[in-house]
Amino acid sequence: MPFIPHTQEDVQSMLSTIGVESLDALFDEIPTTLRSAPPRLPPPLKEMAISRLMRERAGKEGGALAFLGAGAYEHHIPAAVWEIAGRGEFYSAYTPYQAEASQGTLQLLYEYQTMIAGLTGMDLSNASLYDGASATAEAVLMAVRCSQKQGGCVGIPATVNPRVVATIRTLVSQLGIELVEIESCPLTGAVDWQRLAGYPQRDWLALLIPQPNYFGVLEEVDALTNWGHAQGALVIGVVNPLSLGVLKPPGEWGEKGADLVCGEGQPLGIPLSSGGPYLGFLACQTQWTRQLPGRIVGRTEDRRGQVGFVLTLQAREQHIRRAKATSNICTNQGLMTVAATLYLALLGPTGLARVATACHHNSKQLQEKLTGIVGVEKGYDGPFFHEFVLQLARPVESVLAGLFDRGIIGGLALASDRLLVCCTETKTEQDRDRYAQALEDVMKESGG
Amino acid sequence: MPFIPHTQEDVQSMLSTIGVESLDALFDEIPTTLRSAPPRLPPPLKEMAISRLMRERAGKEGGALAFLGAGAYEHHIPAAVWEIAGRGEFYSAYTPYQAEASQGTLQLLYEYQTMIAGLTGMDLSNASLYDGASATAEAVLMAVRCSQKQGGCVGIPATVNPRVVATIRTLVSQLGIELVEIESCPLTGAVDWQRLAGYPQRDWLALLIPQPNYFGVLEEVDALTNWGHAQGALVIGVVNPLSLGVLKPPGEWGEKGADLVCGEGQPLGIPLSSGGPYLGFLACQTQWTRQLPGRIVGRTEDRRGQVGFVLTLQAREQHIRRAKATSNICTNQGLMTVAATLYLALLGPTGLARVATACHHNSKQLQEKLTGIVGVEKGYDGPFFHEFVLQLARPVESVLAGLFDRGIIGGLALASDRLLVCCTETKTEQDRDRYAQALEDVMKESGG
Amino acid sequence: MRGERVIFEEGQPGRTNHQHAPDSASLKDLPPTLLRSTPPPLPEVSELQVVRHYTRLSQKNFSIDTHFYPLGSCTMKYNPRACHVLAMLPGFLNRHPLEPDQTGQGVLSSLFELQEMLAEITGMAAVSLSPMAGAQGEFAGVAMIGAYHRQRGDVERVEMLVPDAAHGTNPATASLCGFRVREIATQATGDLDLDSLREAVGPQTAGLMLTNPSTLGLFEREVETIIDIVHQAGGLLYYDGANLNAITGRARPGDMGFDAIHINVHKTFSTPHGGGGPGAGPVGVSKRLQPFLPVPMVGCQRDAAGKNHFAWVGARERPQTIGQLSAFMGNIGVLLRAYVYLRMVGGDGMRRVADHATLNANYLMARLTEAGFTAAFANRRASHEFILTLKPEMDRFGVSALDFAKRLLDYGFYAPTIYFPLLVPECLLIEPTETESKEELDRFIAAMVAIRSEAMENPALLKEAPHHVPVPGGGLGRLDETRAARKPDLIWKKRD
Amino acid sequence: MRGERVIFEEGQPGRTNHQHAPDSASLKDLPPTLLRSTPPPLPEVSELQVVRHYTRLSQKNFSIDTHFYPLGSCTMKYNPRACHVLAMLPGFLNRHPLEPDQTGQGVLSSLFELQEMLAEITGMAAVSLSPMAGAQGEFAGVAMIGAYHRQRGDVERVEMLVPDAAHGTNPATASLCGFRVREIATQATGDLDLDSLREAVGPQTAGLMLTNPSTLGLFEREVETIIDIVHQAGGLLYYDGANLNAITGRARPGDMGFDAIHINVHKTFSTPHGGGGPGAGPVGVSKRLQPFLPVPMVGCQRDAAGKNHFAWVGARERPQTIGQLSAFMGNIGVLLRAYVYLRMVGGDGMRRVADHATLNANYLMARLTEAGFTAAFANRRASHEFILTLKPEMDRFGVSALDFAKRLLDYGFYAPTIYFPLLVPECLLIEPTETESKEELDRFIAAMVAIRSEAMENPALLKEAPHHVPVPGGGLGRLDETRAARKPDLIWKKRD
Ligand SMILES: Cc1ncc(COP(=O)(O)O)c(C=O)c1O
Ligand SMILES: Cc1ncc(COP(=O)(O)O)c(C=O)c1O
Repeated sequence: MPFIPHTQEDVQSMLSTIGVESLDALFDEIPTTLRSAPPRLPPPLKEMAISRLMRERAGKEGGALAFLGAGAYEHHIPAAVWEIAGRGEFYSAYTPYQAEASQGTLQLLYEYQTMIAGLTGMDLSNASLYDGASATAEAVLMAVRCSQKQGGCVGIPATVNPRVVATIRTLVSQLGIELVEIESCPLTGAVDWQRLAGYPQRDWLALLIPQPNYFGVLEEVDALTNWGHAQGALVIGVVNPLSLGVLKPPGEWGEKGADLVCGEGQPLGIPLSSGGPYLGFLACQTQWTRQLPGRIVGRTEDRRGQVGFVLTLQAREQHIRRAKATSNICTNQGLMTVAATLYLALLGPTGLARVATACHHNSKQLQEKLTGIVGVEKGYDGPFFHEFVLQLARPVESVLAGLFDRGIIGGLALASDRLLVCCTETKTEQDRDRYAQALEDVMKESGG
Repeated sequence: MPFIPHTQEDVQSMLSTIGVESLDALFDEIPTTLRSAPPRLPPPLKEMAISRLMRERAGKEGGALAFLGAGAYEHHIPAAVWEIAGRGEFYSAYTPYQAEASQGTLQLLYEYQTMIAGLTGMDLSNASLYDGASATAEAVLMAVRCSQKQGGCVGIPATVNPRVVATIRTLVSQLGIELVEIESCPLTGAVDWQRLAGYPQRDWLALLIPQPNYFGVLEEVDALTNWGHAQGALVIGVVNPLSLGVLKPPGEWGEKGADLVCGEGQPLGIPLSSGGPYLGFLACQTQWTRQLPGRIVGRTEDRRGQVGFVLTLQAREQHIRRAKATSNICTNQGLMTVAATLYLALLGPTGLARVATACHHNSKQLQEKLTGIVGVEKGYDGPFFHEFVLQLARPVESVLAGLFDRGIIGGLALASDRLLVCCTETKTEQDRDRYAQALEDVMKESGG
Repeated sequence: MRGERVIFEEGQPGRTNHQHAPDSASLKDLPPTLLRSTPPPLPEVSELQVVRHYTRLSQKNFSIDTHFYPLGSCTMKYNPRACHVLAMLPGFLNRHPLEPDQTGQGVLSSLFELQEMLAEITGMAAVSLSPMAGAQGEFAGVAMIGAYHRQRGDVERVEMLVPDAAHGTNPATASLCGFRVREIATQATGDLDLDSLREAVGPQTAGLMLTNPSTLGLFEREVETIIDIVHQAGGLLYYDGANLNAITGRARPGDMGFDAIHINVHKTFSTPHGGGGPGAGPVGVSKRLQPFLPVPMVGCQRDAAGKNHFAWVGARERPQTIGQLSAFMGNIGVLLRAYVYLRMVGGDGMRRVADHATLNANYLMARLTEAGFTAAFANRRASHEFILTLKPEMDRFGVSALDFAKRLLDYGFYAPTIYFPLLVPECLLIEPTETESKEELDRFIAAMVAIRSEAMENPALLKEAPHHVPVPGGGLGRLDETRAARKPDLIWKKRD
Repeated sequence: MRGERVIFEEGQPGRTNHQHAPDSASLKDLPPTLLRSTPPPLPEVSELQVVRHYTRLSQKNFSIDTHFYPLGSCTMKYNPRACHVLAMLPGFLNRHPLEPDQTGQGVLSSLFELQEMLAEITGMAAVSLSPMAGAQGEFAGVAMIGAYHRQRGDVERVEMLVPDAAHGTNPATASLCGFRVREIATQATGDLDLDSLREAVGPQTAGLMLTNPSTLGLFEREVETIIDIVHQAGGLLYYDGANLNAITGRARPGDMGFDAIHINVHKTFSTPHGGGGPGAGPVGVSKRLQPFLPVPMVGCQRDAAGKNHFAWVGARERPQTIGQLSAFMGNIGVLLRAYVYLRMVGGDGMRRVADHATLNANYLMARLTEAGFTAAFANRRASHEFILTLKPEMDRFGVSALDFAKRLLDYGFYAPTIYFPLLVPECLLIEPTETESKEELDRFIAAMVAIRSEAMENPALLKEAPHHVPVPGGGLGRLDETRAARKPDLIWKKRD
């Protein structure tokens, strides 16, 4: 039987040990009215047949040269990452409740926490949340708890990824937290901090600062952080961790640094996979430790003074604190932290900086090439990181369709005349030229 | 540096420990006339770039529905096989010289030996040779040693895979062993044992018996074995181990059973890979143990009576016996035995029998379908296993070309009018119909 | 044996895997105030050091692939390797979530079929796959219950009923959704206390979250009555599907009358737990909650030629949705594993799963009680798991459930869940799952019996356990959790 | 801790992984005399049991991925994971060897380039990739030398010269090729004894097989003279390339004047050793041996449009070939790994490999001699490996090289090669390779020093080693090899 080791003899002898006649009898406490037939599912397939089916389905996917970003990014993932992350001992273990028998996962998580804290410039990190968007929602909830205020609002710039904002809305709306949009400047594509002074006075609990923002544009994080702090708000940095190979860590933003930092860990060795599983991270400064949601691993010792690692500060969590927990999260994205940790260890400071620099370089080159085409203009002026907006003189949808016919997914349509384009280290000069050539052709063609 | 961990400081401090100035100085014993510049190779590629290149190259390969066998067979390989075989502890270990630190490999090899011995009906097996062909050559050499005769000849039926025969020729010819071809019957495609009586008297050292033979035909192994033994020859069974899920094990052939059994282990969980690495196996009866080439693992105990495994009977091998060793083999196909062992353990007796039966069934069905086409006849009459010969009324090369245009590799051309076709459990009814339809079309088209 | 160094201790300044000379690329054009002034403090190690370090670390885990793992409520069963390999095919891995649907028909068709299959198995009207774990499935379900009441203007329903035996995520979720949590007691029989329930329900009742079989490992015999009581009070019923492995193919929550359910695919559908995730928590609902399902979902349209076209369906098409729960579409890679599993197991196979999971649990319970252990509910049928209480052992030998658990590690078994559910003192919640063989169960029984003898003869052996956890570099003694919490040491710093 | 049961002990009659009802297929039409009467005696276990058993077994290995492995002559360096992953791409794995060349341009072009690159690195005129390991490469080389003489009618050349320090495969191969083996002595300096050589050569000399750097870890300083002597006597020169890692990018056997060479890609080119293989042993030759190279080889033709077409070239095109060495084309999957490795490392990188391999060896030798150990050739430069002789330790404390080796296992290091080469008493042949870090070497040195102190103070500790090999279920003591050979127990049988 698939995955069930029992022989007929086993079943018989076990039933007689239990003292029942049949397997049916094991379900005699289920009211007869509720008993059901086996579900009607497609006939079972052997591994050979399902393998063929899935290979066919996988074969159909993708294949186009995609210049898509908008929150999920294609990067080269060193082969060692998934060769190790796929090992059964990581893959098939549970959440490390029994510390002594789970030191592999626990020590790795401790190392992960250290890396994330180091990258973000924070004092500590939890051991993962579901994804970047839900982690940002958790950061908002956490900031509200930290602020210990009743009422008040959370500032969310219009430059935050709209998918993240939608997720925040779903997850915090049940608690009636007010989310206030902060406008961005149509020229730079960033928040204009100087205009913030003119904002109506409000009781700000927290301020989100995306870096880079949804349009790839770099925000003036120092000024924004100082402004947030001046309002008495907690500052939450929402960052792309890969960009932190070269960008200033949120812990050093402004005079006091961000208070919380969260974001999507997918760029760190996690495949695109049509949307998940990804990795949410959340780091903070020590004073907020006990408000942090999710697992946290700590270093400790055994009786003999040998170092070991355990899940700690569990009094924050649902299984202890129940209705008063910092979050309802239980299962998180453990295996994704394995991948991220391996990725960061393999790259190291130099490697990460080089990848980030190559992304920047390639996207800059691509932007220059594309904006040399008639009818293609820069969407914004500001400095950007590996993603930029184009303003097109032709309808975006038809341009994208024309590119698709040429094997290129040109980016994400933001509006009928605006396209968000991403270019990471994976795109060679040849790829960029191919895009430019195709766009030039399409712009001519779809012209009128 | 790629795969080299040394920092500049490391290098300096190590050089000064050694007491030299530079890396160059480490090579000062090489005569200056012999020193060379670094080789001129293509510029190094990053992992990202080589990954892309190899993916492109892999993407070009195969893709056609191939009905090829002739010594290498497509089977479904359960996912668990290579997930486990690829584990670093198996993959990156050496030959298990230090037994206590190599129990994983050693115990596995012991289990492998047990499985091969069980499948073939022999008393023991070695721990692998390079491939089926070279294993057969080793079996010939071994039989010659066992026979302890000077002169004499080895009988090789015309039904043995010609690639195997060519390999035997290369490997034993240096020693002047005479190989005598034994004819086959043009009707059955098998050796006609009754005609052997009429053979000129000869001093037979050994007789090879292929089962199934190169044409997929099943030989009358009992009669052949008895004939061989009557001539004083050692009988060497050359078998497809997968077929032994249902076919009589060589240990039970004739009255006394074969003396040695060898063959290609590729069908047991090893991918086709354009030709290798595969797995040669060689099993024998106890009396010949000390003539067996290659590694052998034995079970033993430590001081405290705990069971453990070691390489044993090493006095047969080149590192001890040097010029008088049973073979020059050193590195063998260790990791392939890991795959074969996993494959056999996953399938078990029932699974192996079912796969073999499915192969038989599918090939039978295909043969019936194809020989229903005008101009397509059976090549031979005898019973066969998962491979059969077709006699075509059109030139084989043009038929194959026509099939290829339709995405099908129809088999292997044996002669201008004969085609060897293989059909394993991987070919569904739909696949077989597709082949039949294509062949029908091609036969019509290429007709005259 | 010393433990494994942390990766930072393996590093050397200036060591890098980066293979070649830096490219000409630079950041010159970015404002320096936005850049890092010092490199990030990451390890500087070689590829071999990384591979060796993490391979060695991995060996320090117990896992399904290496050990029996009878962790109650967690359904630690075999994760078929085919599911992993097929979900990791490059075609699936490399597709960007925002690519047009036409490049994703393979993955979308699989997810669509998974939605349908899960609906059939649970008996619910529709399923959304987007929640990323059980707790998020709960969130979706409870948020939908809230949305339903709000939509009907039934705004007084601020209370969520939760049995005292419930998993912590249940009350935590209810809070997160803005509900007040009210606990319902459990009877000594293990069934819910209907009197408490009757007393608790009222116009303020938004719903009840029930786990069935419950976290006590018992099928709730009065489930129909419970559902009636709550429905009649105007509340809805949430089904915590963590224990679905006990009843697939035998009974369906939808048939029982539940309005919402989450499914832990990392339990019943055998996707790996990954040392803490990712899982996925699809949520199924009855008709009335259908409009509120979280997005995106997968839709299917048949064209004139009869060909199916699969597409993501979002808030635009489903205006009443509670919204999206993640930036993209949830844990698709995990869902693909569940899909492959389900296609291999099939409908009859899903019943076999429940049958043998239940058989294993009842067998273990029978043998262990025979051997002198005390089942918390000895007169009940175990579902796929059951509870032992070590209260007698505590009273007689002074050894706790924790001591037993730690000693089991020495014997090479992962420990059952301990101290959950909270109702039963010194409890072990034991879930063997259907993928373990009788021999393995017998070995576990033998270990339990041996430990019980040790408890009588030499309780210190248990109290100081573990002594020699059988992993490389093992021999770690019991770790001091109090110290960890008192002086948190949460990131590595250079020490001397 | 008991060891791991063998897989047969895990089985139960009737247990099967086979997932579904048997098909209607049958064997009815086959003659019953050709069929098995009883099922093959294979284990009857579940997929989980297989995965668990072999995962646990794997953990009982030391390997490069888990341990420092300074096994001399074996070049146990890091096997980059990218090589593995890329060689295992489904496109490569699923192609049948007899498919037309047009479906194999990806693999053929890679192999063609590999032939060219290996020729450039070794300085040989041409390379054939078909030998499946070093020993088979030797066979090919020596057989070509034989074919060369035969073709010239020089049939008296029946003797192959082999230094006494040579690896066992050298004399074994010479015998297999029908040559009489004549040993040549080594001087105390470690160089070959030229007088013995001069004495040995003559009209019966077919050739000399030389390893350079030799198995003593020394570059043969008189190599030019040696080559002259043999060539002048009409013999050819075979280069055993096992130690190529010591000189890549620094010197080339072809430039030295060798006629044939094999390359162990599982050493210098970092393909994994797989616990015993597969490797690959490409063979390179000078011009005069080129016609004899084993087939198949990969050829390249440029068409009118300048596009390359790659194709297998066999005996038909190369009538003087010594023939084929395997049924198909050798260990292609392994060769692809070598190709990927070479493309990542590049030409300068190949020099860096030799440089750092040599640096590590000389550093270890310097530190260990400083610490009181005796280098067999203290006044020579080590190549990528070097020899310690423990003769002094044997004499003073009664501990052998074997004892040292076994004790190193307790410290978590694989042991160096022991008792090879045969010339040096109580020898350890130590090869660290370039992929190990200075820290790791320092830890190894510390262990060696500690063991030496133990040898002085408590030699029994070494003689009974290992005591607690740090693997799960470790704690195995020294295994009795004599018993294993005396009463061979080579397959598992049910015992009671
Ligand atoms: C009964 C029960 N409910 C809910 C959950 C939460 O599921 P998840 O961990 O997937 O969020 C669990 C998981 O342990 C559980 O056992
Ligand atoms: C010096 C030397 N020559 C030849 C060989 C044989 O190579 P292989 O094991 O690949 O057959 C070896 C391998 O150990 C070796 O060290």
